[in-house]
Amino acid sequence: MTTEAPQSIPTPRVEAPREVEAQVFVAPQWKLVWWKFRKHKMAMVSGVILILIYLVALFADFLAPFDPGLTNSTYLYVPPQSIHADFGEGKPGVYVYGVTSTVDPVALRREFTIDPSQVIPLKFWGRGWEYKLLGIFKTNLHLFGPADPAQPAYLLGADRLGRDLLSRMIMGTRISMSIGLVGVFFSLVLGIFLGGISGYYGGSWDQLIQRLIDFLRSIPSIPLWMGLAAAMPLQWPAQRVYFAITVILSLIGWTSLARVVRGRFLSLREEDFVTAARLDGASQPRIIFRHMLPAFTSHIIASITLAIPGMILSETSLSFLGLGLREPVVSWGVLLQDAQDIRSIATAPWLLIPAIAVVVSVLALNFLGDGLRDAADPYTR
Amino acid sequence: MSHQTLYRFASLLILFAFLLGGCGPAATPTPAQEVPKPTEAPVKPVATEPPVPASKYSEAPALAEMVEAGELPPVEERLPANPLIVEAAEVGEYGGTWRMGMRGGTDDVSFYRILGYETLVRWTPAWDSIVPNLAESWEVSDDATEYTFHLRQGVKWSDGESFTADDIDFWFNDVVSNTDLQATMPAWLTSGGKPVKFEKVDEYTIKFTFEVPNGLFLQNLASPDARSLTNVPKHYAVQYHATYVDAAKLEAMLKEGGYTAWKDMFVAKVVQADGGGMGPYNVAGRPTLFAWMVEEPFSGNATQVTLVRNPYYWKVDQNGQQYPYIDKLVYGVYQDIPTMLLKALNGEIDFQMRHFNTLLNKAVLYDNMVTGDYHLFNLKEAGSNTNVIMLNLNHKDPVMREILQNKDFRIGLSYAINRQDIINTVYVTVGKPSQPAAQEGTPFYNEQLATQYIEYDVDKANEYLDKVLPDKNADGIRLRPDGKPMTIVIEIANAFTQQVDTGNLVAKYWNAVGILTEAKSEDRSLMYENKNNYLHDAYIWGGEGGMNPILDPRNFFPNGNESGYAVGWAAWYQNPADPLAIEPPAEIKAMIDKYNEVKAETTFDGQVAKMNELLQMSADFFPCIGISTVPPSYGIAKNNMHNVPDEMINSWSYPTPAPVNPFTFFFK
Amino acid sequence: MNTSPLLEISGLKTHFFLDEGTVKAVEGADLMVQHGTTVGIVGESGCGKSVTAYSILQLVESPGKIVAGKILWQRPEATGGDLLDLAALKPNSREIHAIRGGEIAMIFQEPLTSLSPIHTIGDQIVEAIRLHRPVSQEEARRQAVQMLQRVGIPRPEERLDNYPFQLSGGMRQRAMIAMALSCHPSLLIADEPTTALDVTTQAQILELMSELQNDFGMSILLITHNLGVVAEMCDQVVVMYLGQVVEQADTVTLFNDPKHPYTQALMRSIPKIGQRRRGRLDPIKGMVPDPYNRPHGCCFHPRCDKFVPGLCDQQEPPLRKLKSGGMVRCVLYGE
Amino acid sequence: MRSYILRRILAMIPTLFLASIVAFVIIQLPPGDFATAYVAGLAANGDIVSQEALESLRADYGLNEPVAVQYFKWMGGILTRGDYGISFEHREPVSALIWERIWLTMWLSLVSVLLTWLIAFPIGIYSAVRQYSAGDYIFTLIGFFGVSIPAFLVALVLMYLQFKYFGKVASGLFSDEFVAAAWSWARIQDLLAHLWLPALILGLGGTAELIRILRANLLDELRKPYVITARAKGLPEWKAILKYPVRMALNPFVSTLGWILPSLISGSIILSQVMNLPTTGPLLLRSLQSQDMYLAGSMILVLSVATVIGTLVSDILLALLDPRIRYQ
Repeated sequence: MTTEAPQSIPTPRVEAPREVEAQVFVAPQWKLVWWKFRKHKMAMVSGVILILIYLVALFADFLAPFDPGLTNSTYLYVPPQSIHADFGEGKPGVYVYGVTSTVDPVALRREFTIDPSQVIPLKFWGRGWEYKLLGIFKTNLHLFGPADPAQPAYLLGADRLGRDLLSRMIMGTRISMSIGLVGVFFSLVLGIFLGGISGYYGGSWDQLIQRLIDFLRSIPSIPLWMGLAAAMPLQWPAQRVYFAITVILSLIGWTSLARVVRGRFLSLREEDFVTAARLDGASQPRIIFRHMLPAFTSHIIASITLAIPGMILSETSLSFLGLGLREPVVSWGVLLQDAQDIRSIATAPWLLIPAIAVVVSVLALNFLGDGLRDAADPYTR
Repeated sequence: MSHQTLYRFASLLILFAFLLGGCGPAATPTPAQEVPKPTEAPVKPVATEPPVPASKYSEAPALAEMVEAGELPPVEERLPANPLIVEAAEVGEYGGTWRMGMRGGTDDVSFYRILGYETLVRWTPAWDSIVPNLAESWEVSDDATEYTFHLRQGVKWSDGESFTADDIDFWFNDVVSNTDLQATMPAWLTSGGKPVKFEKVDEYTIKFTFEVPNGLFLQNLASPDARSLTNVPKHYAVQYHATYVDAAKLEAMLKEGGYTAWKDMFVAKVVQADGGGMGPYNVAGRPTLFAWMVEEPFSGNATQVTLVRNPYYWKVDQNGQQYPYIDKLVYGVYQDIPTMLLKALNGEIDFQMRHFNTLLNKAVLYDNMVTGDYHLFNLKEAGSNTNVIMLNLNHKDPVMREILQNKDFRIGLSYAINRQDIINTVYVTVGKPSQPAAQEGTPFYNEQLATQYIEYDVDKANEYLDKVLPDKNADGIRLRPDGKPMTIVIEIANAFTQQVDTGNLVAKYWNAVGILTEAKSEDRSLMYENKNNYLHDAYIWGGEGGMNPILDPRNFFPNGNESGYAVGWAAWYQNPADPLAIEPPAEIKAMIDKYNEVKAETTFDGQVAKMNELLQMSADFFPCIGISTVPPSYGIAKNNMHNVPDEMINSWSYPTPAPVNPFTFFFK
Repeated sequence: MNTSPLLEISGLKTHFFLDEGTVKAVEGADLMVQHGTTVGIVGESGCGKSVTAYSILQLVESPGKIVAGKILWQRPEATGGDLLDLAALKPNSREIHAIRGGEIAMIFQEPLTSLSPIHTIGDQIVEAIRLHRPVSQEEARRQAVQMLQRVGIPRPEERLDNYPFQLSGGMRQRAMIAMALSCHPSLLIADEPTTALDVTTQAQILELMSELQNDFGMSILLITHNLGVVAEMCDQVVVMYLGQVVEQADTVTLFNDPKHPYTQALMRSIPKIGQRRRGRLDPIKGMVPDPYNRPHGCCFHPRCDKFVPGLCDQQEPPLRKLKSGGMVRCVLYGE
Repeated sequence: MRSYILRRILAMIPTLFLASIVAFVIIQLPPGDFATAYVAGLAANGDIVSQEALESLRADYGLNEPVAVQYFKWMGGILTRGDYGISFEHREPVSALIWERIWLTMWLSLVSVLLTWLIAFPIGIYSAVRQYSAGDYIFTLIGFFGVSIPAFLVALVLMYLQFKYFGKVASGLFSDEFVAAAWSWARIQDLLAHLWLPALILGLGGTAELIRILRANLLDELRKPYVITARAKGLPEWKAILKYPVRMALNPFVSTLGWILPSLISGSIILSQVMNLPTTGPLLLRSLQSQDMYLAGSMILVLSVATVIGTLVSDILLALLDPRIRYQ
């Protein structure tokens, strides 16, 4: 009975849960990623939160009840006004009480007392300040606001110039949530390009780029920012400065992405399907873009997600140093600039609320990135 | 120093005679003739100094112990024959530590304003006349060219060495005249472009001689300009001076200290020729004439600096107690304001009026007065405006230059600003709308200068602007003659929150009248670089010269590079050969001539009259736009600290609080 | 010699509970290992043979779980000699820790990845010895050297301080075996021990295992998809398909007279020496079905060429004992 | 191993050379120079400085010379005499200013790294071993929290709360009595007592990344066959995990030391500014603002060197931990 040649039934390496793969073979990659991603509950929740945050950013001016730049000298540092509701017949529905204020000439501030006789009704689909919805339609329709747009309602309080914090926070979502995207986009281009060269060609290219990364990482980033930010020409409008700052951020940010890309390239280079493509005579760009890049797109997406929070936080740090975005641009970092003195913390703690927005979005992005990363490589378990 | 500072103090002197008789805001000016004129400054000491028998002098217990132990000569021997008697409002007790906060780097002012103001003469606390200090008496020639000073005899440096005319001789010949240490003679030591001549008459007599009359010299001596004069102990300074140390030894010293030039070492160990710098506070036990001497010195790494009483301090109170009352000063070195503010709130700062006392912080300091056991005192600010918007009349772009130089354009912009709204929003209703001008109640008050074009009137604004830029594009933006939209970038130093806020509001108002305006806050050195080379469109800086425009006329005509609206014209005035110089139009030249007339006047009345003519010309020219009068600021003092006045003037020329004699402060 | 079986598995069911559904990786495994014998488990990839092996040692990881069945283990005299149901033990219990490595040892397919790359061979063997025996570090080391020598590793003293990546594939597997046998287990489970090796080394390793089996008097449960290895090594063979044992027989019987249609198909699908070279092999038709949707009735029926409609696809046939002593799960061999 | 270290050290040289150039260029980037900044600073005090004084200041410090000349003077001083130049603002040699601060910065960074590890390690292991469990979510949430809040804000709020409710102001790294004292055991204890809070705030910023790395690595390692081998040997579960996969996952952990240092140093700049810590941060910020060229340049250079050395140390440590690197 030993006449059979030792011939095997073709089979991959055996591991306990491998059995699942039999059917999973046929599913497309995105589906596999999705299946795995689903398991990370926190990432799922975060994904929903982020979609909401980006929707807020998209419809910010529709959601903001007041013009974020509108100052009001009678409501300097007015505390958040609480919402009351009374839906009886002839009743105002949802409303806030008005406040009366006096100036304390010694303490140099306004003192506020709630005036229950003054009822300021709020309503949905109210009219307010004019804006262009999605940059196209000129309108003054807002999700909610005081029924009479001239009456103030500061649901999250006001800042030192009497501007509505809620509106500013909503409007700030736009810049804060996009600064990361733009910055990451540049990091991505640089990171994939240089990381790809480093990982694919290896050798002296790899050495050179690795040294470059080492070098960039060894420079403390804050002096670098300070130097670059101060060097920006005066005549640049706020938008261009904003753009330039994202570029500055990405100048450092690309290194970590390049490392990821390089690592993936290094491991993929040895994979059979790449060898097969090479033996097939496929051109190098084809190997890289057709065969290798798709194999770790999910990794890249995960890395991007994880890079955005860093950018958001960098923006707040730059603002702290007075180097980031500046008024009248509204971003969370700019708003937090107001909160970062003892005076605000002691007497106007509501100015810290934008920090919650930062925390929530950064947390959500982190979890989302984690989920994506867990799911990025669907073929390992 | 710009040489105009020569003149700034003469008038200040007068001014405060009537200003500060009653500090209340309603104080009406007293007639100018009551004011002592600078050239009439007392020849004899003003303070009555009844001779006190030696036995009546007393000293701090710790010093008495040292005398007992034979470590120190008795107080009578340490004090000069005729110590300066400074009457304390309340006779104090010895003891205690005075805690303060300072910032690192160039914050020598924190020392200077508390203890470093020990010059030949000093301002009275009310800033209404000049009184003896290290000079016991002086004579001034009738043409104001010769100043002779008699030094207080027997004054000793804190190490017991005598302070004599030799020290001042060394200061003049080896410090301010040494080109290694000071490239050119400081402006206040020159007149008509010629440096002063110095002569040591005898051990205790010195003489300064000017070629051209200089009526402001005494006032300069009483101001921070002269702070190095009495701060160079020759016996100590020679060991760091290239002239007195042999080359090899100097080389070794430089090498050991890591210095590249001997100037650096001298500045670090002794003093900077112009008086600034940390030199006097960098070396423990450095000989000094100040009330306190350095114990733990300042350095770039210091987290605190301590100073202890100078046993040889040469002032006593009315009971013969040697000053200072307070044993020790402790300065915490803070990197940033929040910690300093928290220390203040927590009652860990005894008296301070720098760094954290911003208008914004007032509310939180006010709220914590009880827990911190301190109170606030008032500082009356000497400025001419909260914000001076300087449009660059020397703009490099010819189109912009022509527009900005058009007075109608500036008038239009001025009408476009809602000043009351800015006051209500940024300054919590304190102050009233005003252009940059001398404060009401001074002899320099010019109603037209202060109040022209300050109403908020958009129609008028458009009317004036239409005269200059009638065309608008589809977005309502006015177009320049070359068809480009009219844009203005207002630069603001980002450290000044209120000016940043004002700038943003101004930008909003100007946008509303069709001028595309952006307020740009930036690091102040960046702003300065742009301003110095007139690369800006406009910038905002606080208004100076509100109490005496003769001393600081920057906002009224282009006198120096702080006149940011016309740096090129100012450069021409300073030196027509300057590469930055631009020849000004006749109007400006007339103002420059007028100012030279002011300087040529030897009497204060004459100076005021000429200056008022100049101010009228300035009002007609309308060089820069202001917002509002300056609200008072404040400082904090612990409730157990006595002799702290409830109100002081706050100025640099009168280096608050030094003239109110911090050595008389005490704890009880 | 003890006549009761060393290991008896009956009705073992191990399922994996995944979000996508429940995978019944083992759905009725019955087998028996007698003292001193070698039993082979063969089957295609995904047939549940590895999971069965892992189940014995309670090594099935979450979300996998043994849901039914018994794994009766005859403990050696030294540890009481009683009969223990391993399936009832908790995966983290002290008993199972004592049995793992001590009474039942296991070796794996990839000796490189199955050995920690950053610990020396010696470290890993000594650890195994000291886990189960109260000996000193020195003594354990001495025993480890002895073990390495026994499995034919030259200069064992030196090798002890080497890292796995410094050894060749064959040497690594020898080291692995040395580690597994260091505590003289009664049963060695070998999970595809030679798959990753080249043919010559394979033969050496198999020979070594036979030798050691004789020396230590242990039983071997050999999991493989290689029928050649089975033929060479095993006394008994268990054929698994889709989580079920479909046939068990002694090796000679199985190869000469396979009963179950699956076994028969398996035999046809492998080349034999002497066959005409150009002759095509006869692969089993169809694909292994989706493990989430096991076919109703006999799970092999969609691929079976002896499929009886209305019978095979209706009810699952039980495992029946044959006169030859073997067992088969097929309606063709009813009563 | 020796040749490996040697190679790495050689590779450092161009990196450091580049770093020195960039350090110098950074300070040259903003318009103006120290003289401008100095004069603007005086102007904010009310003082007026004439154009001539400005020029003489420039002449004093050679600010009118070409940048390249200034660079080579500075570099030449460092390489030949260990002379880092003079701080314009402090009028003190740079070397007198920075070393104590760098020492404290390194302390702060080290304690932060340790705290980061202390927090990230158990959380990372737990959340990998119990992937997708409630504990996984809760602990990673806590771990990520630190990275989500800007450190300076946390510091400010904590300082205020400490003042408000405990009547204490956290400031500096030493109590008053130890500020000027010589180094002693008591002073070190005092330092640690002041250090932990800033170190914790700082460290929290790095935990998230570390947790993520550890978790991801451990998830990979947990699936490796050698873990099953370890279990099959009879190792108890926790021992099997700690000895094998955790030990493996530790390698990338160690290699993080290299990149965590620069981020900690950058982070500590702002934090030190807020919490008034005498580290390099505030001095660096200040010198950048005042364009105190040699001081800023030297500090950037020294910090760069420190991070490059940090990377080297972590690589060597990695080689010691991982025989696969060591034997190659």
